[in-house]
Amino acid sequence: MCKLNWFKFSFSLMLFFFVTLFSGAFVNSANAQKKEVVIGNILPLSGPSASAGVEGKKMREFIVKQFNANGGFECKGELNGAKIKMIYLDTKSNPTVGVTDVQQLINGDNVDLITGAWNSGVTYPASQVAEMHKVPFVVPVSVMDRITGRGFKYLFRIAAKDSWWTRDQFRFIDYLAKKTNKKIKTLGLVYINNDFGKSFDDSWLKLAKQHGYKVILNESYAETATDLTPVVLKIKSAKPQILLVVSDAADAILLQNTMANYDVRPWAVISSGGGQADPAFIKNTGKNADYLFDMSEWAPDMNKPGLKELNKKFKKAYGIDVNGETMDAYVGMHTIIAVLKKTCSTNPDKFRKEMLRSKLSTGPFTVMSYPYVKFDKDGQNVDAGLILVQVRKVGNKYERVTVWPEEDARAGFKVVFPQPNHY
Amino acid sequence: MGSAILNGILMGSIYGLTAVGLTLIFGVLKVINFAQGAFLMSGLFATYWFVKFTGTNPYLALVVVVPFTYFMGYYIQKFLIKPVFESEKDVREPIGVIIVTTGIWYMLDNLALMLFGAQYRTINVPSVSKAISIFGLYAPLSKIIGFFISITVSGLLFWFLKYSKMGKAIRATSQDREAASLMGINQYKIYNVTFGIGTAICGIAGAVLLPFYYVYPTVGMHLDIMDFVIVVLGGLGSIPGALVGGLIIGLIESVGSQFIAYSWTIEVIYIIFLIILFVKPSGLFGVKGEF
Amino acid sequence: MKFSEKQIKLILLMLSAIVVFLIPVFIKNQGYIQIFIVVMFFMYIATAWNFVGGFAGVLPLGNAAFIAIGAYTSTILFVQYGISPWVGMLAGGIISAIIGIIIGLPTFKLRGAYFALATIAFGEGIKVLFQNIDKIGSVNVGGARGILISYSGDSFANFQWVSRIPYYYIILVMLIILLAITVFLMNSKMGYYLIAGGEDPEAAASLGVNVAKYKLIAMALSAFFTAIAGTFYAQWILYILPKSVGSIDLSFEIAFIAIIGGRGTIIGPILGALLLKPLGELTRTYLGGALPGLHLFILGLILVLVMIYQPRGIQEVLTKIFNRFVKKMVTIKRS
Amino acid sequence: MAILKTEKIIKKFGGLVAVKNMDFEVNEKEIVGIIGANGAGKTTFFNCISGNLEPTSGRIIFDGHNITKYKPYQIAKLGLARTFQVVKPFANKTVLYNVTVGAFVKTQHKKDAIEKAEETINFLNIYEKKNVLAKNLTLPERKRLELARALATRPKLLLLDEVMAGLRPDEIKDMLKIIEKINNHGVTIVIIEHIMQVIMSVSKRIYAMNFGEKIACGTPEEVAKNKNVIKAYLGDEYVIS
Repeated sequence: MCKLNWFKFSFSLMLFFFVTLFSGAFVNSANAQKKEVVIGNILPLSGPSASAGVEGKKMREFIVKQFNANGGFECKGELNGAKIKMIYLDTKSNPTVGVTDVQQLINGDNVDLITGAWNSGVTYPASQVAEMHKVPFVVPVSVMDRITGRGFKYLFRIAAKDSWWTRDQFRFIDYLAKKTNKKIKTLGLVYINNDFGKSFDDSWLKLAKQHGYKVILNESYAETATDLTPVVLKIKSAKPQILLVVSDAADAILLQNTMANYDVRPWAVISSGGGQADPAFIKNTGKNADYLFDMSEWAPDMNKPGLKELNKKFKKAYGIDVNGETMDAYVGMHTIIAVLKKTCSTNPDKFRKEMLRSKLSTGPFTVMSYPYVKFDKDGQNVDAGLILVQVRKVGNKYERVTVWPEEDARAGFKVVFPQPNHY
Repeated sequence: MGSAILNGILMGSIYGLTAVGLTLIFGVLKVINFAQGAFLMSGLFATYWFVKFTGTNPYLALVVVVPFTYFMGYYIQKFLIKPVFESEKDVREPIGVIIVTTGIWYMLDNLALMLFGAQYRTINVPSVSKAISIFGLYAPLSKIIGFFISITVSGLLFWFLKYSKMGKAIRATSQDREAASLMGINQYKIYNVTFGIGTAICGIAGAVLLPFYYVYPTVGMHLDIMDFVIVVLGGLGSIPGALVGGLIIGLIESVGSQFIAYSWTIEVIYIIFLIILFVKPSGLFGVKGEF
Repeated sequence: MKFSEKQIKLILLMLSAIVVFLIPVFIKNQGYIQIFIVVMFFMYIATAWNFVGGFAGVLPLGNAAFIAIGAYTSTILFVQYGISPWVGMLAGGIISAIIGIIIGLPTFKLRGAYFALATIAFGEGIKVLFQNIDKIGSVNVGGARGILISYSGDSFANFQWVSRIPYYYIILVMLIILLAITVFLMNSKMGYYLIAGGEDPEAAASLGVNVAKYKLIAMALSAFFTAIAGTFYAQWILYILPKSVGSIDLSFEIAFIAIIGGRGTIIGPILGALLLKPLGELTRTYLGGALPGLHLFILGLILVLVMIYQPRGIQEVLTKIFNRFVKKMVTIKRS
Repeated sequence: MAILKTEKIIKKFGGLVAVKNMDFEVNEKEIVGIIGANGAGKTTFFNCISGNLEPTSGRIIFDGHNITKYKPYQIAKLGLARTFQVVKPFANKTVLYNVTVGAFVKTQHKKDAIEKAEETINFLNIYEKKNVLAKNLTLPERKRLELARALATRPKLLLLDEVMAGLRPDEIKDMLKIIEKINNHGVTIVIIEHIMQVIMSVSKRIYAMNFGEKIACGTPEEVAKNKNVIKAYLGDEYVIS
């Protein structure tokens, strides 16, 4: 079998060549038209975060369809009359695939802009590739601190970074203590042991010191954990007053249900918008999630003009309500479109200049939880605000009810703290 | 602490049950079934849909789930595994079969993904999910039921192998294929049945797990690796070994994590696994041809 | 002019070598170049896997651990101490080879299935270790967050470029070197002994083959070359994460590519990567959103079918067709 | 002069004693047979000599080396080759490849090894099968391949474990010729058989074993007449006293 293998090798290289030519011809045919802005989207369309990616994709399609139907760009410059073409690639929540996708989008499909990638762990390396090629990369979701602040010129993040999330979580804890006159002393931290969980835990530990709380439990669990009872038992014996949690999808459900089954009820549980924000969470926990606080960038019950209208149209087209995921995609796409309208060019430097100059607050931007989108030099949206929702029974269903900041709270609802029957 | 020990025992027995099917198949076919997790996933989904459609208790689902997973295993062995098994009869290290079962695992997992989507599903059975107090220790009723089902099923299997005609034929085949076929036992029929029983046990484990667990297409993967650890620990081919192995793993996970971070317990389990493999690869209960 | 079979094969080899070396000159689209790199990367790691999984006749399912060790060694050395990844590559390879020997000593005593399980536990153990360790003293390992290598301009010493073409040539050269080493070894005493030990250890020992020693050498070589691929990966993606470089999925994929291609043959891993990677890329790109999981389903199906109908991999059929083709060329030239 | 000598070899498996106090001696260039019923401990004894099993106690001296605790490959390198009762070819490799593996003991170079292997194949009259995969050979061919592989190591002593089992009479005749031919080239041979007639015709001396013990030894004629041997082979009633 080992003889003459060089010859087999040569044969295979030939095959390799043909296969590539074939696939090359395949891909090429898809990208012939001109006079359009090509936007590459990298999203988790399969794998563990697939549901978030798929929902985001729907909103993007919704916006672009409408935009192109209305005639595309109307402006003075090279983009006048141009339409938007979207290319979606699946990252499978895998950084390697994400990087390969960006390579493919930039070098293969010649995209003008990239947006995505939902998972921080994918956005982090993928945005570097875009930066190397000077292709603007707009990040609607990924929260990991380290994504910005690397001196990148073409990276813009709309989402709040995780240090802001944790900052606001601690502000909220301070607020709870002040508001209810309860003395909060002890904290428990439970996080999923991955890039997302770890960065939250790091900043919680710092903030707890600053705010004068005592961390009496700091526990991580593996992404592959099959039984979270040991963690719950640890919470039960440590009895922290406030439990801060960061979870992915399945583990959020498991943790919440196990806590309820063992009657582990701290004064409050505050989660960080991971798995707890997934619509599947409330569906699968229901009553067990009662009184849980979750941090969020947006909630459907906020009193914003135009939101009902948007929801009606979107639901008609795709059969689902607007939610946090789709809202992030919404703001992301509208930011891109608004800035491109102003530059009327796909030149990345012009795009950056305009991004930094703009303060977007009118039209489609009135439905966000914060008043405007504006970027600092690092490409970070400076005032991306956050809200807290509490899971509450409304009618006979459990819903996420906005409770903080007070001015955004749903009419008739106030924070319940500490939760009833706490230990 | 007491509750942690109790939880370790309960979870351990259920882990043990998922491993019993694996160890049975190994004992008879001398094949490590990498698709075990996928069969467990099938059992979970079958239970889930049964409960969704009939609105009844998950334990009632056993009536449907057991035959379903049994025949699934039976025919997968008959049509997909047997051809490779036959061609590898004389090979000293039959690896092809392992690879086929891995292929089956990929197929089943992704078939479920295409059919049901990636979302997580749970069933809510309040009557059994609440933790109850036994002598001051807490455990949910669902896990206690799971414990008893695990012990009962393993006991029944043990009895079946020891005393029933089919069971005796299975044991004869596991001890000496050639001799058994000389005695007029159709060894491939035995393999099909054994495989079917092994997967049916996965189905039972699915019904036991679902009340306090969730299901999604790749849910079997983590339990798969856990099962490998358990069966090797207990001794491949040994049914009591699988149960004891399960208990040990359950206790390490549950009690160990009261002393070290939970994310480290899995590392401890891998290290113990490797030590067992290197020091006593036959495991705690591994005796040739014994169950 | 008349050509013998051997000459025709030689000419084909030269032609294809020229083609492969000229691809980046003709194909300007770096997206395709990226796909070529992916394919060659997998050809390379599957070939390295083949030392143990193919020739030594066992089934290692934890090779991603060596990729992780290689990637982490060079990346930590580069990011924290400024040592060139080229040096780190060598260091990672050596560390990996040593770990390979340490893990090989007890595992090679195990029989087929046990060996596979031990390697899975080893692979997962390494991954969990990297996930759980943040720091060793002052060395920042990154834990579950991973390590990003920041881009600081094109540089050979720093092993980083914006263009994909340097990566293309690097992995091509790596692949050719590894294949040359494989061919050389398989035609030497080492190769004969390794294969004999893999086919039947007892018979081999009776012929004077120190089976354990040759398996360990194979393990060390496999670990060394796999770790080198780890460094390449780190510099190519510029971000490493325990989940991406050490995952069990990667370990399985490496094994499947070699097995479907034909384990224990030199051409097997090459053909396997050539078939599976473009297939995977195409289904992911064109069907990924519509039917997630389809490409993995197809992979599973191919695996089952190959094991049933072509247990020695697709290389057997393809080699036959190729030989027939060459024979035909000979007769055409003669007539 | 004795090329192989064993002293009080005992091999126990748990409580079972498979080989009991075997004293055994082979002189250079001799052909020595070991006979005994199935389960008499012949193969276990062989395995002790070839290093596949470590004896529980006793000593084995081969060509001046104490090889009692040597590994099989070390013993093979010293010039003691063996065949297996159940043949163990490298099934997916050609005959030439199989034999070349054996030939590598004495050389580092592929060219030399292949040359030697071809010589050996030729010597055993299977040259025309050179490029056939071992798994496609018939049983007699496989037995010959097994022999060729062992012979390619250029051994001083060859242990043959039932090389004639399963062969037809004419094939046995051929095999016997080959064994004599090998012996004529100066290779000492120890041969296990349970068919007495076969072994009688080639062996100069014969050891008879029963239940792990040596029950007789001497020339074929002496052994054939030995009471213990007849008893072991035919049962008590055939012993004429």
